[in-house]
Amino acid sequence: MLTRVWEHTLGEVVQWARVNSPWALHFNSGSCNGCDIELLATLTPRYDVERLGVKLQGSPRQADLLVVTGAVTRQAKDRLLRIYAQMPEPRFVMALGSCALSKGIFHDCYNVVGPVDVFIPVDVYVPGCPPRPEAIIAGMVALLGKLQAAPAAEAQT
Amino acid sequence: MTEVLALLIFPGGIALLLAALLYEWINRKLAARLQNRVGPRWFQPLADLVKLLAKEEIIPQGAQPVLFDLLPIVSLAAVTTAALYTPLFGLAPAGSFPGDLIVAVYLLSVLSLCTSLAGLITDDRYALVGGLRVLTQLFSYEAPFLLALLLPALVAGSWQISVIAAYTSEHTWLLLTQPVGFVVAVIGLMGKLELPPFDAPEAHTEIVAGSLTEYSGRGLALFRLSRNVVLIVGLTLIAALYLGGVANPLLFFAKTLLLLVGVTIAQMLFARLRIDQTVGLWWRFGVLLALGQWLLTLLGKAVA
Amino acid sequence: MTTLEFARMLLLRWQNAFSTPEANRLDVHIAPAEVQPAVSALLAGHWGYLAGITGLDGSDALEVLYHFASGAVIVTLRISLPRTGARVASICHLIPAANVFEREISEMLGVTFRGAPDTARLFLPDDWPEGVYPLLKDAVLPEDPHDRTD
Amino acid sequence: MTAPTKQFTIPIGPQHPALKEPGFFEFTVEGETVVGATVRLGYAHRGIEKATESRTWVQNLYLLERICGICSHIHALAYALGVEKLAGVTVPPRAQAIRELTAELERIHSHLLWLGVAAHEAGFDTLFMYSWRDRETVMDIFEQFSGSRVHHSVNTLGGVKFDLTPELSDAIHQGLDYLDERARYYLDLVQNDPMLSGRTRNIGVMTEADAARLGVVGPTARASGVLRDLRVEAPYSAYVNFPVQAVVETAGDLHARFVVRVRELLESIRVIRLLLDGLPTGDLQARMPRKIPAGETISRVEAPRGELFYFIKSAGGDMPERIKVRTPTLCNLASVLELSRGRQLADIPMLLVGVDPCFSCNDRMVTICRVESGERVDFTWDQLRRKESIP
Repeated sequence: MLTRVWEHTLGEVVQWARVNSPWALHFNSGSCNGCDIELLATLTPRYDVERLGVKLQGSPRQADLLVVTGAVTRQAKDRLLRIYAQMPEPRFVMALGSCALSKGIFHDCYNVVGPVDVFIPVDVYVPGCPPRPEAIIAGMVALLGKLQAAPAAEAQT
Repeated sequence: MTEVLALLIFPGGIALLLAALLYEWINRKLAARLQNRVGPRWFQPLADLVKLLAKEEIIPQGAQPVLFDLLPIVSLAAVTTAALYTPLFGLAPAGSFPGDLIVAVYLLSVLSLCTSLAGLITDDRYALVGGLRVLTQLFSYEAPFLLALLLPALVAGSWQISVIAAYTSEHTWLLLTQPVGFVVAVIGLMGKLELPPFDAPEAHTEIVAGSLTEYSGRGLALFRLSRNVVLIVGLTLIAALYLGGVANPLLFFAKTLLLLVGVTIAQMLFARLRIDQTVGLWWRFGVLLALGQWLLTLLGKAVA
Repeated sequence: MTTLEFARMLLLRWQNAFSTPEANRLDVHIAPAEVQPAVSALLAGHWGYLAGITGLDGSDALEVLYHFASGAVIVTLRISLPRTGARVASICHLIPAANVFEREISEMLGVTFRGAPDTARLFLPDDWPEGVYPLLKDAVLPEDPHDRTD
Repeated sequence: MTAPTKQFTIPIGPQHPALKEPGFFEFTVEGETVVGATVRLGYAHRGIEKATESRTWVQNLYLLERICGICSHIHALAYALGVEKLAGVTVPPRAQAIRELTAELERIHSHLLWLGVAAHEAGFDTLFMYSWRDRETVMDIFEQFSGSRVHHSVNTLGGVKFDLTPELSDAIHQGLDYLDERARYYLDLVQNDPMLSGRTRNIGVMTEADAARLGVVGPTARASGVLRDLRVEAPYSAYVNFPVQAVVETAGDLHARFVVRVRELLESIRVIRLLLDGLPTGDLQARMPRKIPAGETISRVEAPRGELFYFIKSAGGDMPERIKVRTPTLCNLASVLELSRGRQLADIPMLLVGVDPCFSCNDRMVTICRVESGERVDFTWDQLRRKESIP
């Protein structure tokens, strides 16, 4: 009984921490820069995602959230998979911008092999060309809301 | 019983760790405000810590698994031990013996050594460069930092922190009589904590996360926590030695906060120094300044 | 003497035909074998810098265009090459920066640059099929294995 | 770690904090000193040049805008100018002036963005935050003007889509007043801040002769005393009536590249003010044919990073026969590899960022250039010097 209460409480605490401290890693898999600069803009004074605990990390090992911008090019595909593999569990993926969602305007280009979600599982999609910083923040909040709604036991795995 | 409580809960142990998180928050929040941002919420460091503790820990190929796990623990243990000898929150230190100042200062360096080793035992090239940079930096700031902290000992005529603190609270603030020593000590602390402009060992844009590049979960959490403990211990030491002792806990707390504010502002003002510039700065100016202050103090003692 | 006239004078020896498609432009048709001497002549006259090299797939031949710019004036050296097995001398030893442009053309159109210091695969992905040159009009490009448009 | 030689290689990219975009660099270092450098682009290679051949002239405008999210207007402008030249269409003066105005606003946005990124590379996050905060002023203007912060789509073939209303003009004036003050502050800062100067002065020095020979363009060339600015040398669009003055510095180091870009902010602000006050009246668009007459043209404009070169060929149909894009970064990138040898590792991101590389722009054309002391040599300083000895 006591252990169950303890486990439950621990799960809740861990989940709370996870929701409040998503560290992000940015990977450009073949984007035009538009999404990248808007993502960077969310860190700057007007939008400041540090309010939500979001920090841009340099190392995949220390990130919880992988933000992928751009349609995936042939050359970037392996890198994307490798970076995803390097991230410790639990990990989440955000596909940012029309190209990452559906290849966008580059749908018929010969060196573009697909949107992000055919290679790695995507947790949240943010459409736009490019999405406004507000939209990116809304995407992050949606992801965190999803995490919060998940049962505590699941968050622990 | 009370001694165990003092070690585990207050003022050591849990209270120390919580205070460490509080100081990190103040540092980050103030930095954000100075950059025109809103900054993190008050519980941010705690959330970061708990999240990291619960995260998967990947031991990379090529790393020494035992050392990889052990280093963060050793560094946290060392710096919390150092905290025992310092008058945390203005209260009497839990342990005290003649010469504890030197022991405390060297225990603080264990963090740098462990961080460096953590980089050197992995195969990661960023971590290797980071580890080397930590060591290089350690050798550059350590001597002047030590000299600056030993100055008050010279003045007070004792190597025991509590004795020096008692001396400084009865005399004029050493900040006024030994300003150079104070400045060197504060800047040395910034070097120890790898705060900008001395953050070359973990420069994101060059070597990702420096020697900690391969650490993901628990190890990273413990290293971050150790660094915060060093911050609090360092501030406490400087406040006790240079800012008029530990007479009143509340006033003392205010003094360390003031120091923290000063450190944060300094860290916002500067661009990162290259590692060779850091070394040059310390050996060309830091050491000379500290030695100069030593000579002056010795002369003053001889005359008086 | 204007910049344009000076360039005309420098290249007089190598040209097969001059044409001026637009104001401030001079197109110089030369034989493929004379690329190196013509470029040397421009360099010797300290005339402008290499602004880029364009490869074109005409219906019956490939064309390589070396664009030199000096202020508003552009001089283009044009050579014509067969569509298969095209070969031309590299100008990398004269202008090292040309390497970048030459590699683009050799990968995109299949032109071989003789004497180029490095001919390894450049910008197409590592797993790109051999012998497929995407900018040829009749190139058969690899399918996207993940196409979901249907 | 226990390599037999003292050298080992630091890869930077394609995912690396110093690069917000993918590119792959390998620097060989001895201790902290760089002895060799290679680059591999192509991670953002999408194949746009091929894609232009299966899109109509108008559709291509939107595709080419998305070559780069930072200089989207200037790509569209270069393309539109070229197609208009082929079609023999004269763009009304008001549209030309609005094009210049947008291009200069984009230059301000791009240079402020660059200033922030460069400061971030130097570990000076406060400046990064400040300059990006001020950049939002320009983004607001763009949004009010075109409805989009990044891909403005101001251009159309034959003119522009959006008119400049008096309210907008006032808003721009207001924004410029603020930016003017900030730009002066930044100029003072990059010139006088001792710590920043310590990271920029005498770093990556490129002499005037080197710059001219390596064919570098844009602010990188102008910081080395080479006046290479198409707005001055070959004025296009409205630059004939509203001329800019070229900003040239002679030191050729990273510091000069900072100063050139910040001074260009002030110059852009000056020209935009003149444009706002003297905006010609008239139509916004000229009629364009659906099919463009056969022919070839070269269109060159001055992008924020330097000369942008478009070669456009039409076969007379409703789609282009060939569009070739040569971006400024390509011209400048080789210089980074040249200059990185013998430098400190810590200077490399600064050097890279000094030319403001844009890999998305480069994506159609990709390169590997190696500059190494060892055997894998592409071209070295020595070879470059030999070129100089050619009479």
